[in-house]
Amino acid sequence: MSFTITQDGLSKLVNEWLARGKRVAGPSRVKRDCILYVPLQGPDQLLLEDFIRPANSLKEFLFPKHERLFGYRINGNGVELFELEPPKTEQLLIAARPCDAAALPILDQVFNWDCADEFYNRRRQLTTVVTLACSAHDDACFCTSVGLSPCAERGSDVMLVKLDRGKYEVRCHTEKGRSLMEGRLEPSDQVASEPLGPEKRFDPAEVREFVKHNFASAFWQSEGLTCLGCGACAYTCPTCHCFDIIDEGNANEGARVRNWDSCQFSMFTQHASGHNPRENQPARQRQRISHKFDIYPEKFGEILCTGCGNCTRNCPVGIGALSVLTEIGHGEHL
Amino acid sequence: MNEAGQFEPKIVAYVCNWCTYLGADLAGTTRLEYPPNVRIIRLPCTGRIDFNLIVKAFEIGADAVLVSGCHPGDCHYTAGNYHARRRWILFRELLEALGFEMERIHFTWISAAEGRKWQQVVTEITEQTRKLGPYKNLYADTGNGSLPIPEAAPAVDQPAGSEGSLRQRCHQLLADGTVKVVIGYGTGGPVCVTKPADVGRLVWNNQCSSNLTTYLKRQEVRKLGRAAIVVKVCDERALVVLEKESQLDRKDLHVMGMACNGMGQPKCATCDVRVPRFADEVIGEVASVPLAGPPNAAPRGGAALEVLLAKSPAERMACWAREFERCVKCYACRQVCPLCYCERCIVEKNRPTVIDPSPTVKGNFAWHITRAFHLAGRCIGCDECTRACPAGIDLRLLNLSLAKAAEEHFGYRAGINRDVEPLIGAYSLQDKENFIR
Amino acid sequence: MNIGYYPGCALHGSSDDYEESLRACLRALDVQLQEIDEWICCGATAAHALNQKLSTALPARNLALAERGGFGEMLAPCPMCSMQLIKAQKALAGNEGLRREMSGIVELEVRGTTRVLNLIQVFEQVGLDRLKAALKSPLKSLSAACYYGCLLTRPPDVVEFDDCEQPRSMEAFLTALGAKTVDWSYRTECCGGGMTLASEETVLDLSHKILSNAAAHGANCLVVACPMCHVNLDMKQPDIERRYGVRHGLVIYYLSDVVGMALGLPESALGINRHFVGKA
Amino acid sequence: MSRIGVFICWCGENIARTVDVDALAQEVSKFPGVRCAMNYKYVCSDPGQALVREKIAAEKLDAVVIASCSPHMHLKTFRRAAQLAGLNPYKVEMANIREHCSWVHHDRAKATAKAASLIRLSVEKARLDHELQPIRVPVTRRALVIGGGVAGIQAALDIADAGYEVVMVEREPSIGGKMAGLSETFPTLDCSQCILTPRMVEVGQHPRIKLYSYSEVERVEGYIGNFTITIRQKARYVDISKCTGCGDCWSVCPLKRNKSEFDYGMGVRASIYVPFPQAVPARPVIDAKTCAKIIRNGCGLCEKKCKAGAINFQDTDKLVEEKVGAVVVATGYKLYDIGEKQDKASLAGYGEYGYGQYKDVIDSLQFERLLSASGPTNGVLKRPSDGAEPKNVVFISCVGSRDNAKGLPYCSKICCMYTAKHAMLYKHKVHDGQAHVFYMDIRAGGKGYEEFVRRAIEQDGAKYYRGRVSKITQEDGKLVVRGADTLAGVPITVEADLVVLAAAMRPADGVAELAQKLNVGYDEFGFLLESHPKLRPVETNAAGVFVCGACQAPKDIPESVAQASAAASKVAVTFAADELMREPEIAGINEQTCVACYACLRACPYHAIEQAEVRTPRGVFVKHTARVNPGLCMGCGTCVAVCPSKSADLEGFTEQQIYAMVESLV
Repeated sequence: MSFTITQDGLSKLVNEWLARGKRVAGPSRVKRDCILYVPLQGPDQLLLEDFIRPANSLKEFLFPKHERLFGYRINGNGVELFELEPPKTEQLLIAARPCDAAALPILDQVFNWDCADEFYNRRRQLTTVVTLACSAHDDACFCTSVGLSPCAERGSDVMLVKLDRGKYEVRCHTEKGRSLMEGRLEPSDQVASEPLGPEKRFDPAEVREFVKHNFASAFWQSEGLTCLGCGACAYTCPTCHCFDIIDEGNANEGARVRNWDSCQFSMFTQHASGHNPRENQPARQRQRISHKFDIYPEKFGEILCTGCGNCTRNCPVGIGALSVLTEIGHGEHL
Repeated sequence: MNEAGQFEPKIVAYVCNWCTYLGADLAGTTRLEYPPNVRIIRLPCTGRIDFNLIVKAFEIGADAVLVSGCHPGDCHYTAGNYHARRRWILFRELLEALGFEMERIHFTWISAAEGRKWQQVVTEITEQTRKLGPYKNLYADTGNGSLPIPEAAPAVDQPAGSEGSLRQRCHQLLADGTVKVVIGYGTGGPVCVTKPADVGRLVWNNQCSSNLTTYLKRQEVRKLGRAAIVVKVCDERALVVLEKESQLDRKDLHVMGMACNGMGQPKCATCDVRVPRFADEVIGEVASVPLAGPPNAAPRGGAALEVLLAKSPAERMACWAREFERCVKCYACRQVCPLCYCERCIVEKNRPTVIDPSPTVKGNFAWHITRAFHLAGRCIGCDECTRACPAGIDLRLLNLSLAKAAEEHFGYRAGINRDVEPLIGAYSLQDKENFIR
Repeated sequence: MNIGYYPGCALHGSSDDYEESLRACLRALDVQLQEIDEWICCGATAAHALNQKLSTALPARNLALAERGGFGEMLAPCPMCSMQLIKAQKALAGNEGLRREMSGIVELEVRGTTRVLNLIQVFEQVGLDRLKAALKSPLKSLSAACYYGCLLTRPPDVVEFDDCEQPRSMEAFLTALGAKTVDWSYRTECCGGGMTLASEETVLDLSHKILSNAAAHGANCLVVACPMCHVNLDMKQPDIERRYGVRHGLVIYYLSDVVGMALGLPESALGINRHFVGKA
Repeated sequence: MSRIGVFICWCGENIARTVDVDALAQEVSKFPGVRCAMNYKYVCSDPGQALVREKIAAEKLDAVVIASCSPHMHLKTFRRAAQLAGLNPYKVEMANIREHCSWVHHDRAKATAKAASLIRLSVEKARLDHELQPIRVPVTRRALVIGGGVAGIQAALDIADAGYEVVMVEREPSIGGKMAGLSETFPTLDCSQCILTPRMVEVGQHPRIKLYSYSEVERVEGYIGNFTITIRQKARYVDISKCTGCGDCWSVCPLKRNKSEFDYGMGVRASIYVPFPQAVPARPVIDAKTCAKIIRNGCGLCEKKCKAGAINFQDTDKLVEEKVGAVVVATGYKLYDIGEKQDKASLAGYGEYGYGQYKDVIDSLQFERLLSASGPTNGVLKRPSDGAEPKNVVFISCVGSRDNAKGLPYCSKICCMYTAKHAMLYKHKVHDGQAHVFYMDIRAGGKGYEEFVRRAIEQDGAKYYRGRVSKITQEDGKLVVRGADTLAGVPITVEADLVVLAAAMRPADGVAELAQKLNVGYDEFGFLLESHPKLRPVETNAAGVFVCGACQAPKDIPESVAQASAAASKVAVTFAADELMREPEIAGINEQTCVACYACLRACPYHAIEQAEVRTPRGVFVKHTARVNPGLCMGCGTCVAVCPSKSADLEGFTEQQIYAMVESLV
């Protein structure tokens, strides 16, 4: 015994939300060869099947790439600061991948551990996440290696699991999820079979052990050699959350803003003196892996990776975390 | 808006100190009245006025921009205006491709004796802009925007045996110490091979579309010592540009030219160079499979650029606004580009902030305009920027619009001729100026 | 080699010896001349004196015919014809509006793509090397004054051929074929041209000066590449003798005559026997 | 925050009539960074300036904005005023609210609003003004003069007499130039050599002039005040320090039939020769192209004969370096090649005149040699073909000059005068001869010039025909010159014994290459470009490089000499102080961020940017970089515009200032 919803039911849900002026975001084909999570104009833009996952992640709906924190006005010889209104639009993230949803509890910790980020938390409260369990995976996927699976529940309010084409089993995990789905479900005899995930590729504990003790290893030199230092991996990663804060404005007024940043950029750790503690790309690569599998777990008790594989797929030179991690796992570094 | 609610255009004028500024002085001395909408920014010479300033003027809400300097031959600094003219010729083409309203961008030569011309120009521009109304469409997605998608060439197999010969030669080069590292293609991505035993990691197949010359700018790779680099002919053009710009000494490099039958990319559809011409050695022979494109086809954008340019300016602007909306400023486009080799990119400069670093539509336009124009007369059309973009932004069309302009106006193709001076930084008295009043 | 051929009125009339000569000579050199179908008058002096449009339309029609025949190049042995044709061809090639207008007038599409050559240029295409290779009887006895006349090199910006005032291209051929050439002053002077009928005195005076200067510089013959020059210098020699009391007795050869002779063709095949002044 | 004082000028009624200066001062005082704002009737007046000075002191102002007229009018005035008050003069900005506002707008409200906006721009700029110090460049007080013709001689002597050392470089074996080969000079008919030779000797003997004859400028490095010149001393095969000039060598040389360059082929010389008897230095040179010893190791008679042992057949070119602070270019002219062969595609010859074909068709410099008492014929007029005395001579002027068809549209300026001189001198030598002159116009502007031409016509009976010559033919030993007399409307034929062609003047060979070394511009004909045709006629755009004589444009001897003295005085001005002061508003490169693509170097109109290296204090190479030479930069900012990383910037108009100004317009 289960509850199901059809594609039409989902479309109706999307239409209703949009009609009420709320935001709905989900996977959509923005052009040939490019599928992204984007705000939807209508249910027909929603893409549910026949692809692995979007090239970006869900984080931009909670932690946008650009956010104004407060405003300022130059007034004579003084400066006047003013608060900005917090977000207030409810949003539905639909057909999200479990590996994206699993990143949200991680981000919750990051934006609340020392001070509570008002804008983030407000958005989080206004957000309902409907995931769609993965029915396919590719060579870049490795959720099973980091303790997740194609139908991992973490971060989902509701999870959809495919039954037939256009029909989904609905599993509500939270109250938010249940109220969203209320009156939309049909009981059914069908129960979806658990989809198969990718084979396990490495053990995070081994990786952690390795990075702890091999800070100066030549392994990093050879691994990082072909990295070009762009931010494609970090910016499409569901869990990477570094940001930069600057003031942006004209001669009369402006705002303090927060923009995404990436530890792969050469300027990321550049000191005003000109000294750069991570002075080359291998050091920056090492930092990314260390942070995800050692430094972050040290502080928060869990790894900073959901195995989505976006870093591999989006890397212009085919590096990504996975190849590094599997090499560590295989002991190729020794 | 004025008190009566009537629209008052804001016009920013960048003028040179020696001709147009004095021309405006003369208009004052002779009491020639004109509308008070123009704000003059005095600069020493039109040679100083770069395109970022024009972009910035629109960003701060100018409804029209006027750029004016000395007539040809009159430049106080002998040639600043010629350099400026050449840049404007190209920049206008980029703005056209982006869908700027060109009737808001004016170029004039006004001498110190032409007070009346200054009066006329300012009056006319003010009235014209008043009729156009505020520049609402700047960076606006007014709907209907979708960029044309270029067609790729059919994939063709690479010459048989090339891979083996490549590995063999690289083994030799590494073993006899000719080079310390081979920068080549591997399975899944580029590899740097430093030991003869590892040459098996090198591959040559029809997945080798990326341009490895970008590694020549990487300090980490440079430190390894003298390099052999695997290039296709189209990539080789980047080496020509880099050499012209003093970024490499060909003596320090061993160039392995690969005979290439095409990689099935859009760029391969218009490829007219297939066999390396100045590589140190060539591996493989090109099959006699005819090219998808015509022989000697210029690097025109093909159908996609034509389709884009056939749209209305508002539609073009909408297309790009929609594309740039997705840009997250990960700078993959910059990092993969073999010709973006600045150690500190202009976008990282913050005194002053020429380009807003924020990934807003404004900041993204400023970035992509700058990136494209910095490649004017330099881009060799490897399309790596487009391939690398995780947001699927088709940057190639901007590059192509400039490549087309360079060829049409100056008969110039980047990286084709080792003896020709770079396009920017040179000028000709014959550069056309039919757009300059 | 296969090129178009525009004889013009002279080569089918008073100067058919020129046609005979150049056809024989070029045949020997493997150059096939294909006469343009339905060619008409080039307009000569008369057309441009009367009507600008007519002076373009007449050659335009001929150019259109040549284009219809698919000829990229066309020989016009008479310098007046070639000059008129080149002038029209250049005007047409550079002016879309004119092309449209002329195509209407001549009732045939004309684009101005056919290149018009004079006889010397055809020999240049054959090339000195090939001529030397085909040389059978070197022209040792000739001491030639090469005479270009007024039109072959003029107007220089129209015909763009050789140095306008001191041409040397014919000398190059003659030297290669074993003849001596003289350095003289009247290479590009006027022979009187079309004044033969209107003012014979002028023609006699000018031709006499040319012949005298050639003789004074040691020439025993003149070589020309223009039918009109040939008529004045050859046919008028008895009249000159009557008027000035000087018997020049200089043989006037067409360029094709001397080339043909060097190739071993008999004088009769070249029409030399039909000249008025024979060998002294 | 800055402490900027804004002074709004009424300019009497000029500004105050249209702009509400009180309201303006009120508004301006609220601008960020403005410490005080006030208005005054005439800020440029003494009390106005006193007010500015007083406020600078009282309010501790760190920058000043004067809202008044155009900076072209009074910026210097106010900078001086600020300096008097102890404020760096480069911390003064002006807002042009008169020419650009009150004079061109009538609506008081709109004009006042615009004035506020213009002042805001200037305040933004002033906030970011740097304190600048004028650039001081040390000066080597020594000059290089290139070319030892009459202009170079004059310039060298003037500079040397002013007390500075001079290095003179002359390409030929002797100085003297074209003038040394002339017979007499117009309009006085004094003997050219009589007036020039003493000046040549003076150069040769002047204690402050170092003469490099038979030498050329190989390389030029540096900038105003600090040039390093590499000079190529061509192999002379004669050690002039040993040579006494006795003449034994050239009298013994068996090869005496070489065409003399000095006589333009009208005379002959030996293979070891002094170009002309009065040469300076009066030392021979061996012509390596004809000398039997050098060509095939034969002869060697001169070496045997030379008592001083000065002959050295192993001589080679030598490079020497000289440091100078200024350069005078006086490379002079050559005549246009009249024949068919031209050295430039844009030029065409005159086949119809038979120059090069008929021996008796010569150019004007050749005729000068035939007239000259020290010439190959010792001043007896004999025509080249057979040595006969020509009884009819035709002179044709404007051969090349003013002829668009030949590619030289300009007037050569001296031909009318020397042709009249030629006609006159000819008549003085051949009393029963007749001179015929074909001319287009007679241009005889100058003191005594018109009278001179009239004398040629009226006293010496030269026949002047206004018309061109169409053809020269040779018949019966005569040159038949056919032309037109357009005043009479008839064709003319003259049977001449000699034809003299007044060929156009062109810059000497190699001037373009020299100009490139010196970074001096030149026009399409190769004449060097002066900085400004009226106000800076001897300066060039390369600071410290001056021009004089016919290398700049066709000119006659008096003009060349006057210009040479002008150039010399400019050199003296340059040398007047120990250091040169240059405006500090020039470009600079951030060497930290420069990636050495050298786009700036290629674009710089002044070649002021050079390739340089960054090294650690211990000398370890770090990177390549572009670097601005402050001695050459003129501050146009073209480098900034082409710099992709904006590592270049321009003082006085910095990137930060420009963007701050634009952003204030929001």
